Amino acid sequence: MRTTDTPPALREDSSRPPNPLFRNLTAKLASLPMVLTALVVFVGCTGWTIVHSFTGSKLLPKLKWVGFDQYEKLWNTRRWLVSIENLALYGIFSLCFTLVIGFTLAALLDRKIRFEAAFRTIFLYPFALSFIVTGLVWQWILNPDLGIQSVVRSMGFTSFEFDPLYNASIVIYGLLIAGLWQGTGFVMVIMLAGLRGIDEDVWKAARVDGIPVWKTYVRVIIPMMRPVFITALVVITSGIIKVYDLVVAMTAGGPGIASEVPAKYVYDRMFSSQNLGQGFAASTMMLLAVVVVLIPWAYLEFGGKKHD
Amino acid sequence: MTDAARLLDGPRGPKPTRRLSRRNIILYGTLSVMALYYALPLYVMVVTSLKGMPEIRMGNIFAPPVEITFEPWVKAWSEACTGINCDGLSRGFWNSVQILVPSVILSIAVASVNGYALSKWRFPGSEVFFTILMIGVFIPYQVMIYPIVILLRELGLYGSLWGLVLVHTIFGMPLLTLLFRNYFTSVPDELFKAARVDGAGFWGIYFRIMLPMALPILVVAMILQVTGIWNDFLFGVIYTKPEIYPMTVQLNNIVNSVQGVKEYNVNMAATLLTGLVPLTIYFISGKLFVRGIAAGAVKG
Amino acid sequence: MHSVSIRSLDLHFGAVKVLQNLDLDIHDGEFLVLLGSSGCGKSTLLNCIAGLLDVTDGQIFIKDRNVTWMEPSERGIGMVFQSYALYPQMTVEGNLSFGLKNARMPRAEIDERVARAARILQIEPLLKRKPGALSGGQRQRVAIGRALVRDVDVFLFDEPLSNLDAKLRADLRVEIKRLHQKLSNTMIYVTHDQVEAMTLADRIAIMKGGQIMQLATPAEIYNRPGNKYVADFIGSPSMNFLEGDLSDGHFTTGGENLDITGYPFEGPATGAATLGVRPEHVATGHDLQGLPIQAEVAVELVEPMGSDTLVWTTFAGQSFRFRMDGQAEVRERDTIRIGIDPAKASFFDKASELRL
Amino acid sequence: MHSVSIRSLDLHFGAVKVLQNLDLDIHDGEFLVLLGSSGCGKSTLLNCIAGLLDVTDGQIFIKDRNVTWMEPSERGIGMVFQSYALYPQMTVEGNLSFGLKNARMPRAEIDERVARAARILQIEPLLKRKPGALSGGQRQRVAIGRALVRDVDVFLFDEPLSNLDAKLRADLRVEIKRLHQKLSNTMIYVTHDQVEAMTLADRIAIMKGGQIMQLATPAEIYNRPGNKYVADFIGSPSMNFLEGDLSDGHFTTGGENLDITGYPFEGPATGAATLGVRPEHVATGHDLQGLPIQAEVAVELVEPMGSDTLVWTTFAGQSFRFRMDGQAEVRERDTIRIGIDPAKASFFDKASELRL
Amino acid sequence: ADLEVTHWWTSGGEAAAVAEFAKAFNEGTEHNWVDGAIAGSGGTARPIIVSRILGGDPMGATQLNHGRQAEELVEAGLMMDLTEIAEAEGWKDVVNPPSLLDACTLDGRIYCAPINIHSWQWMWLSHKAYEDAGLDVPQNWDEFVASAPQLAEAGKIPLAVGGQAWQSNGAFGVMSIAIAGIDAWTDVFVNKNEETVMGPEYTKVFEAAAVARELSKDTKVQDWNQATNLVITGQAGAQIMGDWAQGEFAVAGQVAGEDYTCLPGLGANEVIDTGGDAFYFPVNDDPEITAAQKELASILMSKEAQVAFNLKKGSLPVRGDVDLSAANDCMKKGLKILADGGTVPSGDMALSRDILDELEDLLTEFWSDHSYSPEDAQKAYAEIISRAE
Ligand SMILES: Nc1ncnc2c1ncn2[C@@H]1O[C@H](COP(=O)(O)OP(=O)(O)OP(=O)(O)O)[C@@H](O)[C@H]1O
Ligand SMILES: Nc1ncnc2c1ncn2[C@@H]1O[C@H](COP(=O)(O)OP(=O)(O)OP(=O)(O)O)[C@@H](O)[C@H]1O
Ligand SMILES: [Mg+2]
Ligand SMILES: [Mg+2]
Repeated sequence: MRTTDTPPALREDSSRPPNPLFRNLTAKLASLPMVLTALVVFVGCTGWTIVHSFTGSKLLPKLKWVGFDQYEKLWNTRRWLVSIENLALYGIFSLCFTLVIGFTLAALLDRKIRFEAAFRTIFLYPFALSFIVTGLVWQWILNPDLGIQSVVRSMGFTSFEFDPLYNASIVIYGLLIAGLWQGTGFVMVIMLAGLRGIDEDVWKAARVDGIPVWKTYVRVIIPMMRPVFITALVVITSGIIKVYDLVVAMTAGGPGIASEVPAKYVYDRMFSSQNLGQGFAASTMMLLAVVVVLIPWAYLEFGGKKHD
Repeated sequence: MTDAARLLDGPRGPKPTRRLSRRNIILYGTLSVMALYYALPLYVMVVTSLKGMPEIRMGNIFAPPVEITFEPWVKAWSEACTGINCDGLSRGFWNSVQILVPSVILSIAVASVNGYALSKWRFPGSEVFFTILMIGVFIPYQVMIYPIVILLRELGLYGSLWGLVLVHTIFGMPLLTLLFRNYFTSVPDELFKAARVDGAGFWGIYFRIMLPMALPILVVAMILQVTGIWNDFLFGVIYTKPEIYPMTVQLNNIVNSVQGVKEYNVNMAATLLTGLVPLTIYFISGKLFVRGIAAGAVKG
Repeated sequence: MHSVSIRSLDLHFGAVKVLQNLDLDIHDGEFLVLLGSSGCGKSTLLNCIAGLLDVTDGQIFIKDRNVTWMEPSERGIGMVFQSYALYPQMTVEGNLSFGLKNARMPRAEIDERVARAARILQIEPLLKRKPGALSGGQRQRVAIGRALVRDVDVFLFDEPLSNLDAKLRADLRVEIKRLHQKLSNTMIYVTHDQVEAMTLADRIAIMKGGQIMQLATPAEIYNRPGNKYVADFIGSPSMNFLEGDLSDGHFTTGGENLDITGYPFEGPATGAATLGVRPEHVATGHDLQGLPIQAEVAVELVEPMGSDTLVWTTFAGQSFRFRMDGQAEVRERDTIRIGIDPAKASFFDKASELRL
Repeated sequence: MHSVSIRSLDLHFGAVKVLQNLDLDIHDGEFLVLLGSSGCGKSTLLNCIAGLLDVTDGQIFIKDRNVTWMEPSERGIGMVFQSYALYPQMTVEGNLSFGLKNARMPRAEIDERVARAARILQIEPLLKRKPGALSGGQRQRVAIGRALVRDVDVFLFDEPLSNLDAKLRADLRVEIKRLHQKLSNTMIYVTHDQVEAMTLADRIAIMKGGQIMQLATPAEIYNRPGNKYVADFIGSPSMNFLEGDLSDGHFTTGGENLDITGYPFEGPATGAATLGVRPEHVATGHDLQGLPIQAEVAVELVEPMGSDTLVWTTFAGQSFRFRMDGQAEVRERDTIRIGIDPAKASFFDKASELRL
Repeated sequence: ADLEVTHWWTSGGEAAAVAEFAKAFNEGTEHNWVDGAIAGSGGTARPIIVSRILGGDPMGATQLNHGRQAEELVEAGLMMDLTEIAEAEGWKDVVNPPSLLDACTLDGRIYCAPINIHSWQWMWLSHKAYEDAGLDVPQNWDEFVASAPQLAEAGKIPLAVGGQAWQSNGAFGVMSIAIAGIDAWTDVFVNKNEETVMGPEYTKVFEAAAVARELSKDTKVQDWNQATNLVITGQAGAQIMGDWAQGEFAVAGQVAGEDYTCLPGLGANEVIDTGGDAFYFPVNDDPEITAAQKELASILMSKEAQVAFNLKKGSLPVRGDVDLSAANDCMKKGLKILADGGTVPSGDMALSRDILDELEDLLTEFWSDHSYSPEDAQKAYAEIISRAE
């Protein structure tokens, strides 16, 4: 089909495509802080850490190679193993409970209730407080001589026992109580925002189908909120991996080493034991774990289809 | 319009609902129980901070104060000791403000430009850098302490306020960039194209078009950053020096240094005083926060 | 027996009165279209019938059962939404059977019903797919299927086509029409697209501001609109209106005095009034013969639309459009002779805007 | 001189080839409509012309200047978007002057140009308002104004009406047409609504899969579609197609042997072919006289559409529709006599689908 | 000049003691003491201190435990050489025991100023608690263990041990010297002989530790001084804690011998270890600061400051030539042991921090986990010692 008046050949023309490097140069320059941060800080520092994990650095980072010694020692250290176990436990519980509580609260708030703003504020405010504060106040509330246990006992239940911070077998739940208190509010807000984004018609369709509310949530709404859950997941996991301040503020790893976590192991080995190499090895292991978890996820999330 | 436009027998009007239906009991019951769990610590903090030490030692922590005293607050603010300095939190307050303001501004500025560039000016590799940032969210920052010390030293920023601002900007970048990127992605491309046809460049579009539209997400970013930076202890103490130690250093000192018995009332007052700024922001802007999160976090 | 009856229905959102004292009877097996501009309360009315909104006052009957207080799932209605509201993570089969499973219907019967609905809607090959992998038209069929399996008396459609592009819309319209002929359930169909309304409806209820302006067959509404709002709303391009005065068989407008013998007045035929003439009822060429109203007008703009051509002119000092055959050769600035048949025109009272 | 010339344009998104070796010349002052179904590359082409997408290969000339690598703002184009893309936080005046300010034009001249554009578009009273406080039509005018103030050679419209409801769409269509007559700039207008294309265009370019299928005037495209795709795409309801065989002045389809004398073949007139007949070109009643093709058909479905009625039947064993006057009284299951004028029909080669 | 001094002395007695230095410095020179206290333990403060030094923006002076901690910083040339002042002021002659100065010495140069002697080897007993229970105050470990059940019956915690890891670790260290004896201890810590750990002396230590663990199980506090406070208030019978606890008794206005009893070496082996704190002076290129640093170093070692500081802190002065007539009972006991030469080097100096922390992890786990048998702990302990360099 003829679509031109003159023969459709390329014309002689001097203008050549510009060098692609300089197209939208401003955008590239403006992204420089991000690029530098990504390369220098996140890649560079991580690389630095990994390199030094193969050294025998003590107080100061030094390139004194020791091969895999640090790793060997790491995996022979009881405290590291306990830390990992704790992190796994805390992580799983924290993840599940944060999601469940966060979602439940959001769902309840989304039921067109009265005083929504008040409830929401109450659930959210702990997020404004630091872990030092969270640790302090919960340490106190959970203190058997002052807090809940003593109050319940003073009401006559003298055999009541609730001292999670002093009982190695349940200390992780003590941490959990405080951690959830601090963090679920934010997840709730994310969930609430997600619920508000759901097409009203889906609810109506489910009502016409006669599906009970709880079932609608479980079978229809939650599966629809995948992106929201992913955002929440990123927020929660990044918090879990870094959980340090809370442990330090509440138990300092105790009783014994019952509430040690990897981040604290890293920190203590680096700064207290003055064995940087060991700390770096531990943090490299943490990073490795993150990457192992993240890469399949990132592949599923971004690799298969290009969105937006 | 009808054959017989009048009411017949049987139910009419709104469906009667009992205020105390089972649904409502469960709904408000659960909410109230949860609210109790969330509110309890704040209550304990407030109540304790208003009691005197003898009363704390005697009574239980949930009992309201018999005799209200503001002594602990005064002490926490201006008398509590750290080492040999006994001027309480007041020392760090202005430092915290001085750290907070530039850190919040710079970190949001950088992250918003990142998000804008990532959503509207994608260039080859931009997603790679973004992915690296996102992995950065998961790196425990203790690991970064020494390398960053060395980095700051090389930049000549170590020990200065600007070094700390830089650190906050770096560590705030991943999450904030994600938020801004998602938000700006939801701004219609057409608007961006229209501005380009109108001859606006990268910065023209950013300042004149994008930023004025980014209010909801700016609020979220601001809240997150204010909270994070205000509550930060580790960076504040490692990358600065005593003249500019933030308030949390004093808080840590008050809370963690025990002079004889633990002065719980002073601790609680100090805690509340420190949390006042972020708390106020949350209480004021809760609604904007939810709206902003909806705009920035959920999509993408 | 009426399929759906609505008595004195009121619905308020807080202070906003969305529906006011609305009465409506819908016959068994009828295809009723609720038509009206955005925000007039169509969806609200539909939701009240479905039980998705609690009415403020009044009664709703379905098959002569008072369902005012019943749950949506008990009312014997099925609903198809604008966005279809399919459950995105379930297969088509899951979407169809979800409601039935929930009602604890035996497995065998569920399968049978799903199979039957799939057969009627011709979506058998899609049963294992998820909604995301369906085209717009297929999705709609699944949404209809969800109502179909539940064997309901009344189908409610809330603008099921308005998200689609023109071509698909035309195709699906026909499908819905065929489906109605096959099933002969009662269908209540909300739209703000008049082509849809005209082609689908047995009767159309035109709504405005929470009230029904006219309830009649499409032909009646097209030819004898009950008031000026309806007249203006129906027809595209819309009716020409000429303001003027009526007196003994004549209509004076913009200096012209028009002979209107032949118009079947129902009430008094004097006073300030508006004459409405559809662009397609304006005659040209041969058809002019014998028409009492004729005039020469200058062509201002020609809009060729393929099968016909729309011509813009000024008549009696007022903007005036008419439709000609698509093959007609008219140019801008031509002069052309037009004629109006009073029998095909409408008069409205100036004040009440009701048909005279 | 050509206003816009495109030479061998390629555009790929990664592996997806959206535009392929596309050539196009647009005359000065022409109103060109790019028409095609969703995803065919219309917006992409427009964005390439505007400079909002970097082409993969090829050249673009505007007013004989090679603009292939120029910034959008330097190309002398103005663009109007589907959602108008007005800057929500600026007043109308701010919206209009934004581009001029960016070009560092003196204040006085900016004011003058804004005033002029506001006058042309009759939006003077709105200058201080923000876009949120404008109606759809007003917004469109502002969006056009934004291009107008910049005194551009070429206006680009990307589906400026598709977000609007039918009524407003019809009004704004006319406004754009009037504006074009007034300004006589080159306008390139993207749509997938054929009514828009037919009414607005001087020429229409029909696109499919990143290529131009036919470039011609609306009448030519309607009456003599270049291939089967175009024939099917244009016209609503769309053309009837009958599959069969051509041989010496006859067309055999579904057992019927049709006499097609009068069809102006351009090429060989034998072999497997498809006959296309528009529903509105099917004759009934008086008009049957003298038509070589005639048949009795049974009415299966009647779609009244106000001004006309669409009748569904089966002809030569294939589904067949035709249009009748809106007043015609037809019922389902009636039998009706229809006729086809070969001169108004189209034949397409079965394999290449090109017009014969 | 302003001289910033970093330390982690923030408890009541500690802060009062530091204030003495600050006073002496502010009054004795035209310089100004800028206090950089970081609460928490060395674990919190140390990264801050090291970062500051590494970052090229060091403080003027900083507390560090001497021993191996600062060795690398010194090697890296980041610490000021104090040899000149030390020689000028004859530190070598006055510091007693001389091992303290050795710890500051690298390749014959002196890099830190030792400021006090801290010994872990003390048990503090509450008179009030024993009176309440109607018992006599025990005079050694065995008596204490014997009295424990009655004490517990009277509602007292027999042995107060705070929750932090270093406290149980320290208590174990004290018990090992007291119970296993100095020779065995030296063989383990100095000679790193793991066989001795498995020997009979250490078996007794672990058994004793298991007992102590049982006696302390009701202590529900974290900080050491909260535990001390339990002793002060008579809620607990005893605490094994270093001499710094004495500062707390002093702040509470209690008098040794009347309100509390102190037993060096658990009353069995009366020795004290000679750990302690020292001040380091990071290299600084500002000559004014360098001058101030030197002045501070000499003030820290001055007789007046030593006396004032150590009286408040409850530790022993590093100079043998000061008059401590104002010292209380316990301090005098300590001084006497010191004068008699009953000292052992501190574990800090004998083992690397890394190994010490591993031991600490082991012991804190043992202490808190009542199902952890002494035999297993002993084996694990031996394993760690075998890896020590
Ligand atoms: N929850 C609500 N609260 C207050 N007003 C409401 C609510 N829902 C609807 N309305 C108002 O009721 C009126 C009717 O709404 P409805 O959705 O029934 O309109 P509609 O005719 O379906 O319009 P559309 O064609 O846009 O769907 C509107 O003016 C709307 O603003
Ligand atoms: N950024 C992109 N990356 C990959 N493919 C794209 C991108 N943008 C558009 N496409 C693809 O290019 C093709 C043409 O898109 P284009 O937007 O030009 O279509 P269109 O004709 O304007 O359709 P519509 O009528 O829906 O606006 C589509 O198939 C689309 O999927
Ligand atoms: Mg609606
Ligand atoms: Mg498009």
